[in-house]
Amino acid sequence: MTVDTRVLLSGNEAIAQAAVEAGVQVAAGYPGTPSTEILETLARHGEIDVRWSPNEKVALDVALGASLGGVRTLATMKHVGLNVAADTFMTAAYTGVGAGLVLISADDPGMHSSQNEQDNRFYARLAGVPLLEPSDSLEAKEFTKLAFEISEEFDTPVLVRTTTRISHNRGVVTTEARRVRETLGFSRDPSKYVMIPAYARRRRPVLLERLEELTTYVEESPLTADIAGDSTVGVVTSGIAYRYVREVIPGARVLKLGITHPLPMDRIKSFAAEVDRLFVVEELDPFLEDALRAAGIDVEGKAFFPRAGELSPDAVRKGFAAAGVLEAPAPVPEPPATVVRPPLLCPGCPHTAPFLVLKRIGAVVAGDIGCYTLAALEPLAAMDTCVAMGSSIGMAVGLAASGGTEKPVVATIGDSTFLHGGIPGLIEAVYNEADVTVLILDNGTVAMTGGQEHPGTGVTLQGEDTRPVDLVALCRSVGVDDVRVVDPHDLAATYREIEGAIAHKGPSVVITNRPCVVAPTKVKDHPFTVVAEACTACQLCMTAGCPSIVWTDETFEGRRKVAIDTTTCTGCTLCAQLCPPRAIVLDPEWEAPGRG
Amino acid sequence: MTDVRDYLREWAMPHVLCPGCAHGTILRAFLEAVKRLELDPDKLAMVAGIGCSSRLIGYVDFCTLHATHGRAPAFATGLKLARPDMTVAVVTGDGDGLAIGGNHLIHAARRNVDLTVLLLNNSIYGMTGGQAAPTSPAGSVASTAPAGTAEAPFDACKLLEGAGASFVARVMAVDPIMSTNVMVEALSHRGFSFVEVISDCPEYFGRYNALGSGAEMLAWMARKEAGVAAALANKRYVNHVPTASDTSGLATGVFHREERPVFTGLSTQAAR
Amino acid sequence: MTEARLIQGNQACAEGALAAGCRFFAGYPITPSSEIAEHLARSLPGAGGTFVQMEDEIASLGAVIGASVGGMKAMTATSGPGFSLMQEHIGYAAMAEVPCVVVDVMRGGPSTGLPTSPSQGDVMQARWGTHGGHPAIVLAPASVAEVFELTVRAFNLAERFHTPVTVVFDEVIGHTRESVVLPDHVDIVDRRRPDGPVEGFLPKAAAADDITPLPAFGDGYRYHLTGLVYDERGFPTTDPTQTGALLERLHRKVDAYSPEIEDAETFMTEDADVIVFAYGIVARAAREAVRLAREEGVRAGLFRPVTLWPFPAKALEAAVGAARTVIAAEMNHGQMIHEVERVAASTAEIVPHLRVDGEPISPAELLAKLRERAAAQTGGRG
Amino acid sequence: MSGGDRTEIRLAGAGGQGVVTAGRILAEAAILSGRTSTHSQVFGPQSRGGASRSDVVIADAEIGFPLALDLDVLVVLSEAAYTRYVPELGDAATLVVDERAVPGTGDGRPQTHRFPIVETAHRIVGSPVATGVVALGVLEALTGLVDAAALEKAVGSRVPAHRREANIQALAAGRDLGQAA
Amino acid sequence: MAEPVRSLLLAGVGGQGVVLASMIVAETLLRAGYDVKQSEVHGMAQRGGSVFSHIRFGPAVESPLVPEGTAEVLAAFEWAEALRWLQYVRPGGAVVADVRRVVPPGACSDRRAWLSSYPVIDATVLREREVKAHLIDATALAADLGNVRAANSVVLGALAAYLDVGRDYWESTIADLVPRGTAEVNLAAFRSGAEAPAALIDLPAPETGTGFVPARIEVNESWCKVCDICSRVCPEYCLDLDGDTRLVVVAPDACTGCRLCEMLCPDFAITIHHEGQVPALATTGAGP
Repeated sequence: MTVDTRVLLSGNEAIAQAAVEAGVQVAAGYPGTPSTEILETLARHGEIDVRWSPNEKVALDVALGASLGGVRTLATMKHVGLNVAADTFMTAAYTGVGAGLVLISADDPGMHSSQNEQDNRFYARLAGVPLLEPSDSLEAKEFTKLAFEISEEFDTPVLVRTTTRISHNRGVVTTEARRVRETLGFSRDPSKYVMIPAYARRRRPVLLERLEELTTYVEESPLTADIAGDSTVGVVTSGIAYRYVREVIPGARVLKLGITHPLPMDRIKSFAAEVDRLFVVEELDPFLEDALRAAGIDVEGKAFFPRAGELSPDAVRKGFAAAGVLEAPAPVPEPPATVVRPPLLCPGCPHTAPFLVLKRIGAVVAGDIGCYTLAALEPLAAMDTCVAMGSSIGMAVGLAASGGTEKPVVATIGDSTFLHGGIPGLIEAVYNEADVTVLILDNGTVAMTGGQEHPGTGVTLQGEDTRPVDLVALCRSVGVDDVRVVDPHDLAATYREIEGAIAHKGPSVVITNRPCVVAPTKVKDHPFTVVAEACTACQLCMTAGCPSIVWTDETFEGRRKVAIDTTTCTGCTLCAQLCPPRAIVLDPEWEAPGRG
Repeated sequence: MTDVRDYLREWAMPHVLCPGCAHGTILRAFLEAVKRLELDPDKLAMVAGIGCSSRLIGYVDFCTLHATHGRAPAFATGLKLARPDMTVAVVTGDGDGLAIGGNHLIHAARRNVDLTVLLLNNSIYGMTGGQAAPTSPAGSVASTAPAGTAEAPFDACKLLEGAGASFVARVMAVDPIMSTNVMVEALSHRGFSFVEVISDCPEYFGRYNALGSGAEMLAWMARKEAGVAAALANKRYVNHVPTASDTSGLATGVFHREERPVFTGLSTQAAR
Repeated sequence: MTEARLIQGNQACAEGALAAGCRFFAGYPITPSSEIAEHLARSLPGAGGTFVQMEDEIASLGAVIGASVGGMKAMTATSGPGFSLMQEHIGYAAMAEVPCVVVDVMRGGPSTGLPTSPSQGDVMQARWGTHGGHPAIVLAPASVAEVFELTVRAFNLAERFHTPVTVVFDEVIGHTRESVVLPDHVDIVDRRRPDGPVEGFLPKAAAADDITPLPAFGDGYRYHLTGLVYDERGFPTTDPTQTGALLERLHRKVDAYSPEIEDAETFMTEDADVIVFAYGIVARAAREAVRLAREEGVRAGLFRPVTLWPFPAKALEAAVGAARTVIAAEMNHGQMIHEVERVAASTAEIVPHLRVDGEPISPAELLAKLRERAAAQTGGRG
Repeated sequence: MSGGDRTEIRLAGAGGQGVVTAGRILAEAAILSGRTSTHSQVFGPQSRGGASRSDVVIADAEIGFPLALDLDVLVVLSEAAYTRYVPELGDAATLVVDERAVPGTGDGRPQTHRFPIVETAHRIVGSPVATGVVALGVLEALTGLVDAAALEKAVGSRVPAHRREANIQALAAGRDLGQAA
Repeated sequence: MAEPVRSLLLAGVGGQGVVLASMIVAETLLRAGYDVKQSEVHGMAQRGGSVFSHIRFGPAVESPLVPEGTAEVLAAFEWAEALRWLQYVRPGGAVVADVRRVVPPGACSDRRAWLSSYPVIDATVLREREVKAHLIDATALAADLGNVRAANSVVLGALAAYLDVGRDYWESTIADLVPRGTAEVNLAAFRSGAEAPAALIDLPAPETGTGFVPARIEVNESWCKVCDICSRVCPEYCLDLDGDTRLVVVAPDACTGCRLCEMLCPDFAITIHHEGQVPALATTGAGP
């Protein structure tokens, strides 16, 4: 094994590598942490048709279509994305595939970047499709490649479930060459692919038979591994939990499940018989534990290991200690007091001003999924709800319909989120004549996930120019009469337009249109600085919550003056617009890069 | 004197100006300057012409001379020459000071009479109901310019500097602290000091030009500050979504200051 | 008494102002009044006064008002077009009760007219030039010596009644040099200042004689002065009662004192059949004509109003007496003649003798007129 | 209308000849002589290079009407002035004309005197500015309206100090011209 | 037992480049022949939040996560982050920290006491923990080299001093992974960090407790014209309109006495009463 083929890859990169090696020809998805880098990595390959779709359902539709067309296909999304795609997913289990179709669900235990920590293993059981759970980057690659084989062998979509710790871990992976099989072509078969009730009824038994076959397969699969050890303690586990178990209790005997649906229940039963105490260690819900119990296996699990949040070696150690298997770990001293550091809107973020305005107006704000959700936190604290992609508008309509508030009701939604799931909500607002205002915060990218293109940006995932969706025309076309466009760095104009739109009876739309300061281009304009002598420490600038503005040790009338970190200030002007004594000015010492 | 309200003729309050009109804010900034300089109210005269701005002097407990339209600089010149021991401040508006009274203003500046002139620029005639003023931006709507004025506006500060004012500054009502600081300097300056104060008129200019309430117009004012406006003009918008953003800016601060013989009415010949 | 000097009318005006205590002049050059400014520009600084040449006549009277508010006796001088520009401020001074003197050296008009030729076209403007209406005090000297005398009086009246006072004379009086002997001493009147406490001072509180005290700015009394209708605090009001009371008082303030203010000269009117009504330079010609007519046996007389406003109606009525004809001679298209008609038309025939060609009315033409009217009367009797 | 003790004199010429100043000097000299006088002049554009005129009325007592009405003496120092004023001059009046400025006039008026006034002024001060003063010398010699000492004193007080000497010379030269007549 | 798995922790603030730094460390270790697992979290945490990266290396690594009390070295690119992850360092381990302060806005939110919740830079906190405290002013060193963004490489240089991995591996990795055109400055920064003496930097504690004077808002309703200016500008959202008819002090206790409302009120209708002696208004200049 040469150094050249041993590379350090994240789980996501490893899945992309698997797709390359497996000869995938079409891949589709929607950005969502922690899944995003799979398609981004794959897109760099160049020969593969990789695309962002407007949402996960469309992505899976594309993938299924491509699969039926005869090429291996990958669909990627985060866990909640599968909720969107679930409609297609459930029925794809009936139709089966053409060439191999693998769906990656990147789950987010611990909710590092998500609104829930749903355990998507249940989707496999619900749909009746096989579920693979890699435990590190190497397995992510190997399992994904195998998933294509399983998909084709059993004529089923395959769900590969990763978690944040798999997706964003780097580990050593050995790479191999890409092998592309000739396309199978599309074989017309309405009874298989047209799921009218008559045909679907026929496919349901097929699905059940397939599961039976899969169960047999799983019993024999190398992905089910019995790791030798001291049989006083036996552990059934999968995914990242397996690594923690090996780390914490290396001497134990372990049944490592690479495929967790369907389960190799015979293997599990015999394993259980051979150990003194049987534990299931799994992240989130007792998916395995319940299945084992249902099969009549006496097993210990969630009694000792947390059901909420991410597992960790420490958590696993504590669980085994609580079970009396390990000694309690020595207490680690508490860390010294430090400052809390919640995520923030970036310096110069174009979302700041609209939320400053909404807070001043005192609107009831139905938020959505994206960076702007951070506006729910202090100091902006200007968001009242945030549930799911595209939910803001419908929820705003509902809030308005309830009569439960006399305040103006505003929905805030990002450009990509709007195109993902917001348009039907807007149509609802028009159709049912809701007096709501929709702020489309157009920053020209999918910012939260790192700056991806989307149907509104005019660029594809592979960097080609394409026709962008015209948001103004779109809103007008569905029947919104009052559509405004405003520069969100122009605080006064933003206030005026939002107030004007709120005053409009019926649905109105305000589109704010500054690009994200981080992606795709890092914005760094002439920074502002504080003339300390002029600062009266009123703190009005601090209300914007800009990370570049901090207190200094200088005071005025007992209040702290402020300073601007010119290295991080992007020069957005917002604080300068707020500052009453004009103490915030363009930094006279700054030199534009490249101007010497 | 702990509170600037002590300078007010409290029995005359509240003043007649409309809600959100920043003229009162400017008056307050001026009174802060008076307070900081500890000027003797008995020796402080305020002279004003006609218009909303000029009404302000009725509410301050100094010697206040409410003159005719545009002529306050002339009245003030006479008063100052007659009472060199007094501090004489003129409050005028953009119409009062730059249209009907433009001639008096520039000549007072040229003479370098020791006056402080506050020109409250709200871009319109407020008192008479929203007619176009010499400061109305080209294209702005007024009752006498229903389709937008076709005229170019004055830059009062450039005009006054050209006329020979020995102290020229511009501040904005939205910046009361800077306004006070500049007014302190203007009042301390020996000679003709001119301070243009950008104010608002929500009732007419704001309403006709869809600029919102007084509060919104103050925000708009802050955004017009030159550094901010220039920075905003420099930036790009999201591809494919057009925005017509007003990128014109307005510089603030002290633009010009010089020491120059102050006109006292005594001819140089006689002085010799 | 000093020695006789050859002095121009305009210079006499300036010297009269200085003698009256005027220490502030603001003006704008205009023929034929400019020598007043020129003279004061030379002499005021030495007298501790202030001269300023303003940007226009509006500003000039504005500055004069400002200076007067500051406590100085102040004046301006101008001519027809400039006088028109000053009307707004004359009204302001009347409303705000600011003492000041305006000298109008009349020239031919209308408009820019005849700058270097005499006229008497502004006498009605001096009364009615401002909008809205207020009483006016207007003096009309007829000689260089009288320019001095009436300028002094103008200041005294202004300071006595806290009101603007206008002195009108024509180009001939303004520019002609005459040998005059100016008095060493003149009586001076100063404005009434308050003597009560500063606290609670009501600048426009009712005064028994209708003349409210007028403190100078900077003297410790802080108050508001405005051209708007005001209440007793000097603060703007629209209350009808207070509005009416104020305007009534402003009128009463002059009307009630008109016997004290009015002045007229009569010459040989006691037994006159024909009386010439004239003022200013025309009165000089008329006096000559009357003298010559008397030499010819014509019973002629002269009535000369010295105060054009308030108009000395009673004196005119008395002077006309039994006269059957009054020749109203004016260098305009007939202005004061309306006053003459108002007073005397019921007892005498009012005959205009008007000239608007820029030439002064001469003694000869008035003599001819007297002869003609006398003959007509005789004929009528016969 | 020159009755009694009243004498009316008009000096008329071109701008720059010192006509107005000469009139004032004459009027002031009359006062210095114990008489009364008035002086009037034409102002405005006429005083700048065109025709210029200065009227003096001299009397023993108060002067009723201050303007000249019926001239007793007319001094003409330019052709334009001649054309303008001579036609309305009464036969009894004395006319003094400059012989160079008014060439070839021989209308046979009585009381007409011709002198080289302009030329004399040129000779003495090198410019026409003293023409009026020369004319005053002529008048004094010719009419005796004011006495010589008063005239000399008036000249001295009216002209600038540095030109006093030249003007006194001009006055004397005029007087010589007049006496020679 | 075989050679144990070793642990490192890198910590910093979103946007500081923690991920790139940890990729450099992991890649270096890979090139040096180790099995490596490195773990970090993307997404929201990067938006100015706390970012950390676990690196584990050895002959064969199972868990990518570092158990508490086991890290050999904690490399922190920011002071407060060094404290946050201190419990992961094993006794006798090392803390390499840039003394740079990235103060989050939330640390400046106590506007009643005007106390910043940002921890004082004080090396004794580390000494008490039985760890080797290695504080460096990496930002200053990088600035001296001409690019403050190379500060991370300075920290990596200091980190490298605690690991027995050849300098060549480090430098080739840095050259390969840093943004194009910055290899030279980053290598210089790395060397500067490696060679800088492991001195403790004690910085003076910032002034705290600035003498806040409570303030009270008084509204003169008979003068107030309900124009909304004050409520639009109040940094503490103390004021609000009751409909369009009345100004209400909705959060009287939040008032810091900044007087913006009083100064901007065109109607002289607001008075701020400082319940105590307030320093006189500074007579500052008119700005630039």
